[in-house]
Amino acid sequence: MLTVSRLTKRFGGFTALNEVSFEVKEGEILGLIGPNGSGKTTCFNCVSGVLAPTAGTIRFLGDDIAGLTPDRICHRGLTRTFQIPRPFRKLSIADNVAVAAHYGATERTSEAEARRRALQVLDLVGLPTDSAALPTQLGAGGLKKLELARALATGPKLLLADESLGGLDPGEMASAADMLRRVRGELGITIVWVEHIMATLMRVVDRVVVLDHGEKIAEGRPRDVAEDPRVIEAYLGEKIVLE
Amino acid sequence: MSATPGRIAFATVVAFLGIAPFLPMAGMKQYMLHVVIQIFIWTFIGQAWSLMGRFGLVSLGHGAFLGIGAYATTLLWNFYGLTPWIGSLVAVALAVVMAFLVAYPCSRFGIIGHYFALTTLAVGEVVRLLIIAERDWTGGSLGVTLKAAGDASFIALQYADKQVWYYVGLVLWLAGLWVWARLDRSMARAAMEAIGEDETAAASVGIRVTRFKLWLTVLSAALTALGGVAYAQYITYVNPETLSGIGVSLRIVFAVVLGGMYSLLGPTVGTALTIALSEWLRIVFGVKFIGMAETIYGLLLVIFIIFLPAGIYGSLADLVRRRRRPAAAPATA
Amino acid sequence: MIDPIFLLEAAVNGIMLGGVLALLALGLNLIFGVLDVVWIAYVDLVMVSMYAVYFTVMVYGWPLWLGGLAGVALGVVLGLLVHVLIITPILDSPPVNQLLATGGLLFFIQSFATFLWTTDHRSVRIALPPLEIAGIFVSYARLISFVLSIAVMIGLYLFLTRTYIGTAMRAVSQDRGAMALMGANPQRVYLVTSAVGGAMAGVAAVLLSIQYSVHPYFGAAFGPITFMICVLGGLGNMVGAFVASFIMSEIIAIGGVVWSTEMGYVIAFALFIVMMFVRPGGIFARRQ
Amino acid sequence: MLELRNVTAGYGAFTALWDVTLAVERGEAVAVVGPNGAGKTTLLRVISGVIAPRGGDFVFEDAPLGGRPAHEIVAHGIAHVPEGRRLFPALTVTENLKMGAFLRSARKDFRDSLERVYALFPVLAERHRQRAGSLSGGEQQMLAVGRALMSRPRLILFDEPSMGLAPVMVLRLFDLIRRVREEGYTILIVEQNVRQVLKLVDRAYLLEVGRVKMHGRAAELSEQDFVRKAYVGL
Amino acid sequence: GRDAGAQGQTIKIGVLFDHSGPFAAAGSLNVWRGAKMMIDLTNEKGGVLGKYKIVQVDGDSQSKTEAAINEAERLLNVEKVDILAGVYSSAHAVPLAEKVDKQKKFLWITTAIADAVFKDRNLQYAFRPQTNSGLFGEASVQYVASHSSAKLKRAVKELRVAIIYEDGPYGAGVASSNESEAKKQGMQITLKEGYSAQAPDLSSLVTKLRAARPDVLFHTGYNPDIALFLRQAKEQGLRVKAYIGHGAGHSQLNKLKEAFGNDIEAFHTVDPPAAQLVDAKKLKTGLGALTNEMVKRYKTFEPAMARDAIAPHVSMGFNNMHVLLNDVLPRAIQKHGGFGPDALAKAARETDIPEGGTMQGYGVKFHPPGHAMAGQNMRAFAAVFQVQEGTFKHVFPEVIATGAPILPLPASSPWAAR
Ligand SMILES: Nc1ncnc2c1ncn2[C@@H]1O[C@H](COP(=O)(O)OP(=O)(O)OP(=O)(O)O)[C@@H](O)[C@H]1O
Ligand SMILES: Nc1ncnc2c1ncn2[C@@H]1O[C@H](COP(=O)(O)OP(=O)(O)OP(=O)(O)O)[C@@H](O)[C@H]1O
Ligand SMILES: [Mg+2]
Ligand SMILES: [Mg+2]
Repeated sequence: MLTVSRLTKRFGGFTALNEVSFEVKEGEILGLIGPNGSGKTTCFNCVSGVLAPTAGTIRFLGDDIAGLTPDRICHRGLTRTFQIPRPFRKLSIADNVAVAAHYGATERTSEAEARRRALQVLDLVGLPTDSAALPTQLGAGGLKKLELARALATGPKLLLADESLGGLDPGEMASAADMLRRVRGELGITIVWVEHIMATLMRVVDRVVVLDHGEKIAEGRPRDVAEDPRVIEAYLGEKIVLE
Repeated sequence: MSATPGRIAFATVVAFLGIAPFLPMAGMKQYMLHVVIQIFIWTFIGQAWSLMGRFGLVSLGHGAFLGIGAYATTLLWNFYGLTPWIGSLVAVALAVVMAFLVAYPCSRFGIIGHYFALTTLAVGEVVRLLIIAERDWTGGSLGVTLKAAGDASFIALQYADKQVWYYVGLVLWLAGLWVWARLDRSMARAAMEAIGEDETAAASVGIRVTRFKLWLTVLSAALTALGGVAYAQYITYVNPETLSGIGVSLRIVFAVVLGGMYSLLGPTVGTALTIALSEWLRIVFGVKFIGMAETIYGLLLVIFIIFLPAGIYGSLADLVRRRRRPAAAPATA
Repeated sequence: MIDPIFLLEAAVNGIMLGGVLALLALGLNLIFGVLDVVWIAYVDLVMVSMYAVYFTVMVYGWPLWLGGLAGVALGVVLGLLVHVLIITPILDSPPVNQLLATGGLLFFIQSFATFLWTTDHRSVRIALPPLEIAGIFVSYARLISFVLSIAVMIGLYLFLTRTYIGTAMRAVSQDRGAMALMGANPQRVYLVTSAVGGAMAGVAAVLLSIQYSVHPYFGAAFGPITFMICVLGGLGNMVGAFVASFIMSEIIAIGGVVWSTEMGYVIAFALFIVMMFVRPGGIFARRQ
Repeated sequence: MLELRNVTAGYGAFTALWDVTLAVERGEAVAVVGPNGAGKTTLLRVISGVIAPRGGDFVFEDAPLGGRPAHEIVAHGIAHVPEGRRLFPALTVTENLKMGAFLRSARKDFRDSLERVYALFPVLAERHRQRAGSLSGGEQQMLAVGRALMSRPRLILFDEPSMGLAPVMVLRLFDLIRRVREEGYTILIVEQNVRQVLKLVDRAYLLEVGRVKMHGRAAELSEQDFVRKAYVGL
Repeated sequence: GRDAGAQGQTIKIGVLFDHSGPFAAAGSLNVWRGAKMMIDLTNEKGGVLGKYKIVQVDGDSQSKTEAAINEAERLLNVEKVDILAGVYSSAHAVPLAEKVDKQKKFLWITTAIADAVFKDRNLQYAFRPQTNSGLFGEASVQYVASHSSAKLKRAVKELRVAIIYEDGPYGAGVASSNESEAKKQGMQITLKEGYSAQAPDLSSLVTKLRAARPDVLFHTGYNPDIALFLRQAKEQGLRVKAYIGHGAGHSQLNKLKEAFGNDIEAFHTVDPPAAQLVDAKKLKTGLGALTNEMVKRYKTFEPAMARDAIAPHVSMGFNNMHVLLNDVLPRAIQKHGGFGPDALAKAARETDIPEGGTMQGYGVKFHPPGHAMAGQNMRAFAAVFQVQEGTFKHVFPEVIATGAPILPLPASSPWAAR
């Protein structure tokens, strides 16, 4: 569904991504992990159109989308969340989601329909559906959920989730992981997921891609990757046990 | 569900509409009429400006559109005898082209905030300087007078009778209110708010940032140009100083912000107040204390903006709202 | 068509004019950069300080250097006053409000100056001889302000990058709350900024006094161009503003000789617009 | 060293903390845990002076600090690593660290502190001229911790410092906090990574909907069935 | 105010000038003072025809066109003045004349000189006893031409002249008549250029002028720009044989002196004659005494000013108001039955004051309706003044000359060509 090949991104003299290639298959949850600064967010930025890649191609559903603007890419069915939440602070929580539902959908929905969808999504991620509350009243966890809700409201085929669980308490985390699974299962949305919380991530994803210093160092099933010595050294720090 | 600010505003407008058509007949003084007409026209222009301003697209160059509107119709009439009814279409078209030229690169390259304000300020200055430099056509800083077409002419849209202009102004004002309200109630408002806050995030949820900003700028510019046409036809004289450049641009912004750009009646209240205030102060002080009238005017502007940050109307509306629903005031962390 | 020596002279004059503009732009840009507020009335504060120089020197007969000091001192006081009375209450308001509050101040200063001192033009009369080098005439007064503005700019640069309070001035503009967590009182940092900005206005006033007569509408002549220089150089970017001053002044000077004074400005402003599109963050901004 | 008695605080009409009583002894490490929205961040904000408490007493080293502004509280020796890092994005890494040492008392040791921070986080030394805003999320977190250390505080407040860090970095971070602790700093830490943090600290408080639900020695607390299920379980 | 008994006995005159803004100091205030002095004087004598008291209602145009228009509206429609008089700036006069005429109200322009105010507009109710800008530009060029070969040692056809002006209607108007007259005389125009009165820098203009090497420089400007220009010209070594200014800023002698001291010796300005400089013997009897009255009264405003240094603007206000109050108004009342706009306009059209009939020396007769300049005084002329020993002297035309011209600029002048 998404094919990234030889993706390179430079900032001035610094190479944040160096010829990274990977593929996302329809219906899977792909984990994208790597140490801090390894280029995960940069990769999301390039794929979602926030940054123009320096080189390489990005094919989504058969078309090359490298260099398109984020809104175009969104309309094709690819959305992302932001690692550091970027809510629209002046809009109510419900409007944050409704506006995404209205303008982000591949096919333009009516405003009333968009609002209805927004409520469904809010319900799905577990945010209050009280329409007047502002995002400023949300804590760190709430903001993460709002990010996710906004992305889901656009009705994507592929979701790039950047640290959606960071900052959630263990209880919330469990339910959020569960929710991601449901998103894939019930809504049929393919997911690329960046997360540092291995215990959760490794149990949910089908495959993992590991970046380090802008290069892909490993790819495969979670169990195999978790045992890869390069990954342990660069990223995990210790051997983790996946039950 | 009784007295929300929206309802109060609506009721006020309706009440005013009830009496508005009869006001001039009650023997309103010519001078009063003159002031009220100006309030109508400048409010319309202010409303046009606030369409952009309230979403963080603070333009300090609306004088450019105003000038284009006013000069285009005037020159077309003077040189080619083209009726302002068609001339104003040309004027609007020109303003739209100009708006496009400014807005496209601005939104494409993400020029926002102070940069947008000051870029548009430069645009306004360039238009003013060009009007002056092209003095063979435009009369330079001397300005041009509309070629007279008798006391009342529909073709030339010239009426010596101020009552006619009163109704024209009233219609314009209502049209401005309508456009404002239309936009305010649509989802487009939410989209624009989103863009105003965070363009990247807005684009990432599928909002067409460039297109939205273009569309809004073009709409605002077109209406402003129309306002310029109306003003020129009423005053029958255009000059670069009153219709272009920084001075007039700031004056528009002032009026709107003073009234409150986030509310329906804000621009009206602000424009009426600034015009009435400056007229009143000038009359009170006359030539007794030179400079005092403007001093007080400036001082009042500063004080209003400091103590009523949401504008006069906006702050009042907030007050009503807060009384009704003592909600959590957003804390600054 | 025009003798190259005159073009050269125009270029030299452009550099000198740039010195004047740089001086104005630096102070404004400092405040821009730190407080994130556009002091629309900045050049009008300069005007008030120029009156101080005029009155002390011409009316009370102080020596120029003492009058100059008085001008700078008044600049500092005005900067502080503007900050405490106008900016502090609206620090959290939307930018347009801040823009307009100082815009109202502009009306106020202009008219109050008219009220106090009438619209007469007043000049500090000092006789500086013309300076001729190889057929090129250079104005002494401008040479002085050019040299001084470079000195002030270097001083400012060192202040902003080397000292704690200078760095804090840049930091506080980005996150006021976080700066408080560093143990800095943001209010105090703002006050220092406004005082330094005011002092810059004072220095500019002194140097302008020996070149121009002062009147209540003095600000209108220098205001717009000063803003544009700040933006062209990148808001808050000191070096950028400095270079932008010279770019603008060269265009005005050379454009003025080759075409006309007016066209010089049109070209400068047009270039400004084009540059905004090419380099929205100012000439020295890193494209992201 | 730090003592809060019946502190109440909130935002506008909303009350986020009710009657919180809490104490931290010199040299101790104390954790505050609890679900999202429990008021943990609010608690730290009250201590560092970002928001003023509505009621109750707040004493640090015998000085009553309740309601003092943030910059004064820092001068008393409390540093705060805030939630969401709050770096100065346009300043370089070094300049951010310099601002950490803004206090007059910290300036004279600037060089020394800088070296220590760079030793702890070599990445920061590598990127010392890069603008903080363009650092990766994890790098930013390191910088935020480093910056707080620069003021040479006696009490450090950490608000979810491990958020967004790679596992290897989380290990190092807890390691680092342990070392910081051993150097004699007193630590109050808010964390979601309950399992790790309970290994690190002496005592812990469990906060729920603005109230202290439970507190005790870390080891005892992690034994509690209830805590175990909700927060350590994963 | 009016008291009930004297209802019909008062005439309300709206006096519209710039009391604030840049025009105030450039002459507007001085004209207002002149006008006010004349109104006061008339009232002290019992009013027009000894019984109609004048009520003066002031308006402040603030040097802004829209303020001028609003003030005019207010004076005409709220204050209900019978006559609107004044208007300093041509930029204001152009739209005002049209608007007031449309409302069929009487407008008496004392100062603004641009041709454009009347040209091809066939106004019925607007009149201007004052010279028009065309005459300004012509007077100065003719003056230079008449002394070219004798004093400047150049044949007229070889004389190199440059024309610079502020680009407003005033400067542009004078400059274009400078140009056409210079062409007519066959002079070589090496440069003609406008600039904005608010330009912060004129050094490139100076450089261009130096490249153009003119013998004579014609300049029209307000005040700050003149000071700036002269200062930069001095520092950048611009040297000419003669420097001729045209009214406005160039006529404010004390302001120029404040900035340049005695360096301005032998400078010129062009303006309607200043009454106090005109030889009273050449005028109708009695006018000399009136001039003395003006000078005496002006002392209350500027006690220290020398008689000859008083700006011609004072005379414009004083004299033109005199014509209105002592010629037009009495005739309107006596012959046309009142002081309504129509009576006033009729009376104005009948005005026929011969040369030497006003304190400023010129006569008054207005171009009739249908004429390209209908409403303009066809007998007005402009005088060339020169600064001699610190005060103004008339040097042109010969009839009113009170001093011999000093040409070329004396070597002591920093702008003098060697
Ligand atoms: N705009 C930019 N300019 C310069 N360097 C940048 C920019 N954006 C990112 N970088 C650098 O690129 C590298 C990769 O950053 P990125 O944000 O993609 O990391 P990441 O893998 O998401 O890390 P984390 O897990 O910490 O979020 C980092 O070293 C960062 O400093
Ligand atoms: N600025 C604010 N304005 C209004 N309410 C706020 C604000 N900040 C926090 N709150 C509210 O206060 C309560 C406590 O928030 P706080 O941030 O202290 O929780 P937390 O325990 O730190 O949560 P998290 O684990 O998500 O960081 C929450 O219900 C939140 O909605
Ligand atoms: Mg990242
Ligand atoms: Mg928190």
